[in-house]
Amino acid sequence: MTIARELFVRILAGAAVLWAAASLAFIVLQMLPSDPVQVIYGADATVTPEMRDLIRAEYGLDRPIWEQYGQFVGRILQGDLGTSYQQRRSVVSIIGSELGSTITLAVSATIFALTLAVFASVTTAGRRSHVRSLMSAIELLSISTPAFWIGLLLLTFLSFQWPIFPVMGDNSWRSMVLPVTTLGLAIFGTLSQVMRAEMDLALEQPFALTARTRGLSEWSVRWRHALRHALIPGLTISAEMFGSLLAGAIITERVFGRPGLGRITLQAVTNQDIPVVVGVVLFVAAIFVTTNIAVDLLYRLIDPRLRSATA
Amino acid sequence: MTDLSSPLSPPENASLRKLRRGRLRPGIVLAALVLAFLLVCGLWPQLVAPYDPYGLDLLQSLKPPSWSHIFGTDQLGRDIFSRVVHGASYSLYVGVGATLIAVCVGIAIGLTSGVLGGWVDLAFMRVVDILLAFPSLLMSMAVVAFLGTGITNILLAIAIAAIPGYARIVRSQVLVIRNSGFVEAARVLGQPPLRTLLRHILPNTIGPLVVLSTLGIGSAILHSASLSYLGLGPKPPTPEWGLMLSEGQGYLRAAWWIGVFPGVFATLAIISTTVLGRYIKAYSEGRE
Amino acid sequence: MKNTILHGIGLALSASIFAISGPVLAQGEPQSGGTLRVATYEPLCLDQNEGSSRNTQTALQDVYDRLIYKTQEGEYYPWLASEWSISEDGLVYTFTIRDGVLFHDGSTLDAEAVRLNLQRWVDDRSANGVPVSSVVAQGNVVTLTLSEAHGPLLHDLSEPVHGIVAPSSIAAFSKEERCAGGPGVTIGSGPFKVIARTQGQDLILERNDAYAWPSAAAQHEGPAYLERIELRFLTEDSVRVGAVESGQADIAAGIPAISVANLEANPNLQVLRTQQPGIPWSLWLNQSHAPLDDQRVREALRIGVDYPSLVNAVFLGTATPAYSAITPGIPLAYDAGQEGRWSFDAEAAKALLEQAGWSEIGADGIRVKDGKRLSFTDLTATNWNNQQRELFAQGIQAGLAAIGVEYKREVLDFATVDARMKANEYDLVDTSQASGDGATLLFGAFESTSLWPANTNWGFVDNPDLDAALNAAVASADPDEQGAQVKIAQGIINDNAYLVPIANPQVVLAASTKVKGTVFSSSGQIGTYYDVWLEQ
Amino acid sequence: MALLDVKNLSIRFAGRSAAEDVHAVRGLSFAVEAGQCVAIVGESGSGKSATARALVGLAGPNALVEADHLLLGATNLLAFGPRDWRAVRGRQIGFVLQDALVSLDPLRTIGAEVGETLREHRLVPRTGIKPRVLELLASVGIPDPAQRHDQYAHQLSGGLRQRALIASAISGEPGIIIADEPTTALDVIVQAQILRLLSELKADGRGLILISHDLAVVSRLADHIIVLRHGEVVEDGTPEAVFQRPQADYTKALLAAIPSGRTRGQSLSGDAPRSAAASAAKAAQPVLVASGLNKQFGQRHVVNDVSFTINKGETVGLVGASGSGKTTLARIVLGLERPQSGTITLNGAPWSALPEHRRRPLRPRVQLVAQDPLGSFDPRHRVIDIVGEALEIIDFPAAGRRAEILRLLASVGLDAVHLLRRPRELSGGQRQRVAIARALATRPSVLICDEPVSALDVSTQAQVLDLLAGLKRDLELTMLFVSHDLGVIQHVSDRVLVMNDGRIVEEGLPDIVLEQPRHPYTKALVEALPRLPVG
Repeated sequence: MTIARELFVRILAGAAVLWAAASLAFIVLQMLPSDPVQVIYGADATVTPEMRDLIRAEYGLDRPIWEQYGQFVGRILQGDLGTSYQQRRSVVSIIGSELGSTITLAVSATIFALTLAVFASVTTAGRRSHVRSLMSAIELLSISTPAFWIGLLLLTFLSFQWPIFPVMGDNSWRSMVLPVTTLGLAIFGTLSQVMRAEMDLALEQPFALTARTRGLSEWSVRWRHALRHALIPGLTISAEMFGSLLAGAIITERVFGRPGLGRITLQAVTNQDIPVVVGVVLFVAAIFVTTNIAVDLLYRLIDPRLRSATA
Repeated sequence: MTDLSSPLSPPENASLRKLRRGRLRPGIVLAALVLAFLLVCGLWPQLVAPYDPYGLDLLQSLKPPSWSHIFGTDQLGRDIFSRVVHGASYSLYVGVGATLIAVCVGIAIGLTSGVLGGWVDLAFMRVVDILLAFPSLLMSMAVVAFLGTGITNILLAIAIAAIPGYARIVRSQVLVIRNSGFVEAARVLGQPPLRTLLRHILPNTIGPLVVLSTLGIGSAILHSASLSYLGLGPKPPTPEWGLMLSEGQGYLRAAWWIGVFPGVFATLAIISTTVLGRYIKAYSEGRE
Repeated sequence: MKNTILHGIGLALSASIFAISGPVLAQGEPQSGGTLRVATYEPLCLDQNEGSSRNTQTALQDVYDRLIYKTQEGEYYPWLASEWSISEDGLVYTFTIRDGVLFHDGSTLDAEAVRLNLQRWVDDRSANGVPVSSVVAQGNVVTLTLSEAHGPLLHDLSEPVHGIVAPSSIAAFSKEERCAGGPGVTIGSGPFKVIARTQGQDLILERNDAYAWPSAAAQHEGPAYLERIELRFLTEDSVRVGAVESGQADIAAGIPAISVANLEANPNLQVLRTQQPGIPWSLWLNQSHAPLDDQRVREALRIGVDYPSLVNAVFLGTATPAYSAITPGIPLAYDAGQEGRWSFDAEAAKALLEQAGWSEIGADGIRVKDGKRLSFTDLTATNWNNQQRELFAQGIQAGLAAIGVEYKREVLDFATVDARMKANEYDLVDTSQASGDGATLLFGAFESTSLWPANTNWGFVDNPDLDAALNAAVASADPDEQGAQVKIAQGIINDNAYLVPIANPQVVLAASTKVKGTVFSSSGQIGTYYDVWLEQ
Repeated sequence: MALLDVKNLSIRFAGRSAAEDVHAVRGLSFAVEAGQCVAIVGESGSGKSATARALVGLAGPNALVEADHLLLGATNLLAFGPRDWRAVRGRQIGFVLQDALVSLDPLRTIGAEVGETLREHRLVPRTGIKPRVLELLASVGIPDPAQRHDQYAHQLSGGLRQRALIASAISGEPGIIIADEPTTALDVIVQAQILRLLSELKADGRGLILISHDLAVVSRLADHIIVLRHGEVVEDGTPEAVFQRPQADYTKALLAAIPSGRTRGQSLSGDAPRSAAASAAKAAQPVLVASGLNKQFGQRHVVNDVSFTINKGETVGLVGASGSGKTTLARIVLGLERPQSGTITLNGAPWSALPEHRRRPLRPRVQLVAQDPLGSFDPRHRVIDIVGEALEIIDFPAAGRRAEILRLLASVGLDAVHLLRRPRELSGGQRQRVAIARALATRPSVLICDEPVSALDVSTQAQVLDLLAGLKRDLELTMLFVSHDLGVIQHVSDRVLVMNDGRIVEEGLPDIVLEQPRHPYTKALVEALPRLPVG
């Protein structure tokens, strides 16, 4: 199979996943108990029956369910995710306006976690030292401590008690430090453990011994040989976790009071703003599918064995 | 084909592993003790808790930790220690319950898929792929949005979000076992497939999964705390850790003990299950 | 005491920075310049006529000017209307519009612009129930004619919701665009103009240097002192508190009770607080069905819980026990005579319940009558709730459980609350209502024609005496007469136990001590920033 | 002066206490001269690999290396720090490991791997690296070096990979090459080529240290042989001395344990006295008859028109290089793969043509002893369960099962103490014995042995081969014995099938086929086979 053909198949499969996800979301959200009309009309409003009918017609809520479903899928195909009941803006524009902040956060957190994990695994793989024990302890803590709890502690101490990193004010990198750390730590532990295990394995492989017998320094063996092996699972995990980072942003954004996709998601879930929930769900699923395809392609760059296997 | 192990510098490797295991030991004992304590708290909270977790005592409002209230009191004068102790049962309930459901359903799906193969496998794994496309927290939130908030709904939400992962693991394990030398050996002996399934495939699939699920309990507790924190869990005055932390968030500077102790307990519970789960995993793999 | 060495270094640093920036001016002399950073809630919509909420109004009060200004004490001052008059029968209001007022885009604010705004209010919002029959602009005079007398009209017009939006903006942009707002879209005539808005994050205002038409109540003339205002939207209480404590914000709104003591002890901070005018935080009792159709049960709820002790424990001095349907924040309408009309008496409450037939006690300790448990469902909306109320409700739950009553509070999104109310599936509602106008509030909450789905009479109250008092109050333009009628209404409400008032809330803000010249608005929110200045 | 002079080397791996210390090597002395080869031979655990690593300072962080002296030329290696060692590795001592698939970094190109020494030690300017690497690749006999330069290890054949690895080892022009099992993973023919390449290196004046488990391999190259056992030197001398006049019993046993045509009918392990029973004399009674078998995987014709017969009481050896199709053929015989055409009959009745549910009741008649006994046991089962399961399938009465299991275990040289052991708790030889016991439990008509001794040390291999020979004699076993090892095949077989590229290229009595091969492939195979210079 050529790469192009496989890519095509993957995209097709991804599209199927998204279609199924959309249908699932539609079904689930159809079964929700609250009255969309009141959600649409918002908090302090009094809705007369005439207004209600008008709104139902405007949002297509008066039509049979299959027609609604058809419309729903049709609109998604045109890149239209509907209109928020609450904000009365198009879901696409809401996601668009909130996306930047969350993506910046998630990407920074991924880079942060990946960098830290690379550092941790390169320095501690195959060795037993206090640094390794310390790293293991940090990993264990990062895996076992709820992200909001880490965030609260960081916020309380590093922003409020000792105002080192502001959480509001200028939109500089400094206000990003704590949220990125919080979100990044949530995946750092797993990432680091997997990468180090892989690196431990790579360092025990004969090729590492061969490299050493060529007079390579320990550092070169780690950076030039073992790290590439560790990066393969590292990338898989990062890709898998990128989606969960978008979800993790819900918590981080809430703790730090940041705007973003997570904030509107939580808001939409609590207010049952159905189009937004569906939009976010589809969007995140789409991100997941895309990152997976991207990582598959990236593998080929890193792992020549896969390259020629399908060539 | 011979002597494959020689270039792997076995002496270094083996001793390193031994050393690692040696270092883990006091940690494991500690983890087991913590879990045992939490188990007692979860099953018989009234044995441990000195006060009623819901009992108001407005005269004892906002007392810092002291001998009479070792974790202090909250604004309504409720004993934080007693609340934290009672909170263990919710975390255990969700952690064990959600994992149990997820593992059982995961086994059913993964086994059916792996054993039957063909279009059943294809259909099941497509569905699992779709479900895996959603981050588990988001999926749990969507489920909670549908079922409503509350501890049991959180349990279900976490279970549902965890099922696809387990199903995938079971399926791949089944495939590995099915292609293993000993299943082939059974086939060569003329063993009927159903007996092979029950005698070899099932036990060898479930074993590792049970081990893995101990780790799952920790992450289920973590998830339930997160959902509670987001306000999707049980309602106040339920002494659920995530909820207590969420309520205590505003007190972190004025009355730190209200939020800190539930947080510490949640972290302890998760760490302990993780440490113990890993140990059991290492142990079972070492003995295999 | 909690301040560490590090904190001290931070202060020393900032002090030195300020020392460089200029010679220290004499205390008390307002200084121009500086940026005010406010940690607050996000407004829904930047056109307050389209999407109104307290947050919206607070954020926009300095962007849009109003016809008249009402102080927290209840006095009216000229603003865009240099003078006004009310006809004898209270049906015709005439406003003379001030000359030389310019919108931010340079267009003129004239009588026609005011008429357009008022007409928009009548058309789009049905004038919020005010019986307006016509709005006419002639020369520099705007005339508003009513079909029947409506006393609270002046108050209404003084509210931020009646800020005048530039007709050019209304003509050029859709509802949605004006709601999203931003520079060039959000156009008023106020002392500050919008220069940036990031939804979910912030709203940046900049001084309008052309400003020369403050209200007569203002402390100075000409442009505002502050150069810039940054409103940062932080939803978590603790984050707002932390922001102002650590100097990341100059003012933080919505300070939770627990933080007040710490903030007050901080020498760099001041706590700004005021009584919130309006209806106290209360339980609305739905008497349309059993068991709250029985006054004895309603009274039992009122005395069965030690509300005052809970108020002290939970609100820690940021609220006082309430005994009336109006808070002391509206001095003219508050009936202080209601104070202490009842006191906590669990035994008496039990006795009342037993008289009402709830004598049997079930296995779970909850009273039972005819096989039904004595259980109440309390509804509240997410946006009505806060940390203290959440906690207080747990106290109510414990207190009521002690007299054999089950209490379940459900915090739901507004839409669900609304649906439940329409279906009449609730026993209690808990919330407070903020406004400087007691008559309109009580009319909405207790007048018999204000029943659902038309309005907010959640208790299904239908009492002719109460209706009479409320109608008289609303019709009167005389503040004293209005106040007297509202007091009568408060008495009737307590006589019949239509409401269980719990706490008179305070509005609490924290600010850096450098922030000077703050005022509160007539609705108890932080007022205009026009006179606010930063000590440098 | 010797290139490398080792005097009284000892290597110890520190345990948690002195009592737990592992002495990998004790009192090892030798010297390597230019153009000479020292061979260190031993079974697994003998300390030979630890020695090799210690000579380049890579024995590991918890290894204690001590010696009277350890001289590289005039330099004292014992005084070296990490930086000094790095200067030595690659430049003065080159290192070649077994199986280049894992010894070359799979993620880097051949060029990058071979050029690494040059780059690390800055031996040639950056721009000169590629031409030099191409030169090196050509010098080790890799055709089309320019193309290979940009390929990855997995894209090369085993022989080419090993050559590339050698190119990498000699790139720094070291005076000494240490080759640790350099041919172990290779087929006989490729092995011979690599040994020739190594001897060329020796001829160029380099000193060679060859580490191997295989005395025969070593015999071609070594000028000096050291036999290690449990870290102790048991034999030390010239090849002639070691092979002709071995001093130590261990060496003698080791030599005797090597199977070949000469050893047929004799005991390899020296445990049991052997009768020279000639089973071939009996009248041929066909048990398993294969005719016209074909199997294709995609384009590859893995089994191509194969026919053969196995007679009762006969051991048929199937020999071939890896990839020759012998394993697939064994699987077809076992009924695990279905041939695309052709049939197999068992005792005259159809076998391969049967549908699975009809074949299943007959399966106990055809049993397997696999190469990897560990993988063929359920890790959760104990020996009693493993053997018991086979008895259960043939409905052996439950009451007598335990006794029968004990009897079977006794017949393979195990006893009751092994009953409750799990596979992991057994040694390699014991596992293979259990596998044989299980296979025999159903009293099969044919036993398929698929590389049953390939994973074992020479002495264990000898024991298992002796066991099979004994069982064959006692039970009149009929066997298809699959192996890549000509010596083993020649030792066990009554008749030999030589397989190459899916076809049986030669068939006949072992002595005739393997001593006077007619087919070119067989000829090449036999020529390449390293032989002991024993009389």
